[in-house]
Amino acid sequence: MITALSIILIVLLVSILGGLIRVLRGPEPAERMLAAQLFGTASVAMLLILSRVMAMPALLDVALVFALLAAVTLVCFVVLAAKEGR
Amino acid sequence: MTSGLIFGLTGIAVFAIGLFGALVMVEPLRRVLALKLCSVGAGFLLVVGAWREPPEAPDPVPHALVITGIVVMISATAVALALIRRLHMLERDTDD
Amino acid sequence: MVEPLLLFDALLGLAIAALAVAVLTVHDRFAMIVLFIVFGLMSALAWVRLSAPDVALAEAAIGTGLTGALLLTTLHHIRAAPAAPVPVPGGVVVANLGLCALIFGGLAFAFLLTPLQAPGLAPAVAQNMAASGVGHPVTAVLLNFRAYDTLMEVVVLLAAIVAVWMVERGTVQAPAPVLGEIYRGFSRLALPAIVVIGSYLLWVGAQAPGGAFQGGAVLAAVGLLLLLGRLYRPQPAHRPFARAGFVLGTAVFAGVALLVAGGGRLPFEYPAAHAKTLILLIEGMVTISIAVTLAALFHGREPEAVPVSEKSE
Amino acid sequence: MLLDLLALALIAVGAFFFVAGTIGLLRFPDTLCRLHALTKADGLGLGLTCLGVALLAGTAGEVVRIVLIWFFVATSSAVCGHLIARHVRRAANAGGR
Repeated sequence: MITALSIILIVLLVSILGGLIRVLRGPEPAERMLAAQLFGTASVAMLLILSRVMAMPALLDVALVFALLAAVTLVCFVVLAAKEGR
Repeated sequence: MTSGLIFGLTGIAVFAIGLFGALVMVEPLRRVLALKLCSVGAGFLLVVGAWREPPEAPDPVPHALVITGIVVMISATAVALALIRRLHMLERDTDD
Repeated sequence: MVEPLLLFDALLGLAIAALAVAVLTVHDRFAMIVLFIVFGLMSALAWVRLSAPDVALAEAAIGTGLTGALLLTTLHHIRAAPAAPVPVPGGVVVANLGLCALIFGGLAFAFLLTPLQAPGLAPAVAQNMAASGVGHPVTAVLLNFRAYDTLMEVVVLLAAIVAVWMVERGTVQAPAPVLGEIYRGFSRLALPAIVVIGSYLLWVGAQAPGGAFQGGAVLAAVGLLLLLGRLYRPQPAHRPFARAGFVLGTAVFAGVALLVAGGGRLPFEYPAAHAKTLILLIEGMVTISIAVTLAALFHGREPEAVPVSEKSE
Repeated sequence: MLLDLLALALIAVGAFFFVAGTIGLLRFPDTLCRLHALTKADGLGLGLTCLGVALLAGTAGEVVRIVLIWFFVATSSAVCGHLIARHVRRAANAGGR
């Protein structure tokens, strides 16, 4: 069980690293931010799985904070991008 | 090989990369980020120092120190960024 | 057969180092900030793997989330500046590279020689946990055993907001755009939820990972969302309240220390019967202070009497 | 045992959706397509992962927190997707004029 979950963790991590190419390449800031949102959600998924693998329920709180702050950063980006557009 | 060893070396690498950036980069914003990399690298070393092979509980004192460090770092970053904004404004005004 | 979790750690470590390089080398400044945010997320994951969930919480909330928002606003302010490419002489780069490689080698050598898993201060903390008034070791260290550190940290935050208000005096900021109905609906739903989560983190800190700093940072996120959506606009008349918020944590913290010292004890030697109450009181007030200060740091400029910003509407 | 296998399968399918989202992000031609790939993928991927982990959870408190995480990510990613799409459309309109 633990081994299988660890392999899924590795798959998720590799998928995040693949998405980094989009951040590096762009070209739109919106796409870079989108990629960051995907990382945020994938990290939440990784934390959920880690909470089982490491048997630490406290990681669920960490996941909650991850989800929350990812949303705040995104709203911040949209507001500033909209300001710039005017 | 243990997690502690891996992340300890990662922390040292991040610290060295950040230091290099802080020494060489010209752009103020990038320099601030480089210094932040340094602080995260140092945090890594402290957390690794606290680490014990599970199921043993880690040492809480370095953890508390790193949390303090993170809060101090955001204070320093906020001041540095305010200075950057002000500096930029002054440069723009002298250009006009 | 390599253990998969160890492989995960190794990949994560490599990714973190690669991200650090990418942050410094990527050309686009916006990409640089996004990469830095991702770097913070990955470091928080690494700290989770090192069984330090408190630190991961603080890093995710303060070191990555709020810092990311701060960096984005700053970039927005200075975007007009074409990054003036002043080339650094190649010799300087090579010399510094050599220096940093030397430092890396030295540190790595020292690190490899240091025995990991030394006993450290963990036994001392475990021995005194019963007298600390809380059940979570990190909270006990922060608010009881090493309370001076934490007091100074709150003072540093106070100093930072004073400095930012001084530096930004008299500057102009363009007003934020209106985000529309859906965002309003979202904030009506999300803001109370975030307030509950922040308070939960503060409350759970006595027994499990969490506490004043993490709770305060989450509550500061509420402030950010309010400011960004223009649901709250700072007014000059609100300055006394803001100032009271900034000082509250430091004042209560120092006040408790003085009171305890007045009773013939050392400043942070809480009487055992009241330790839990005093720690909760300090934590609650410090949380409010941290939330207000962090939100104000994000907003930057002090709300001033003459609104010059209206002309750009 | 059966429950464990079911949970594992759910988590694995969730991870598959994340990988699909990343591929969409890399391969689709423009911002709106990428947005579409991403919002579907992370919504489904995280939903399935949450379900799987909730099946493995020990206590009711953990399940509540997992549901809360899922709910928060679902709403915030929907709203952020909307905001980004709006921004992209406005930017395109401004460019076309």
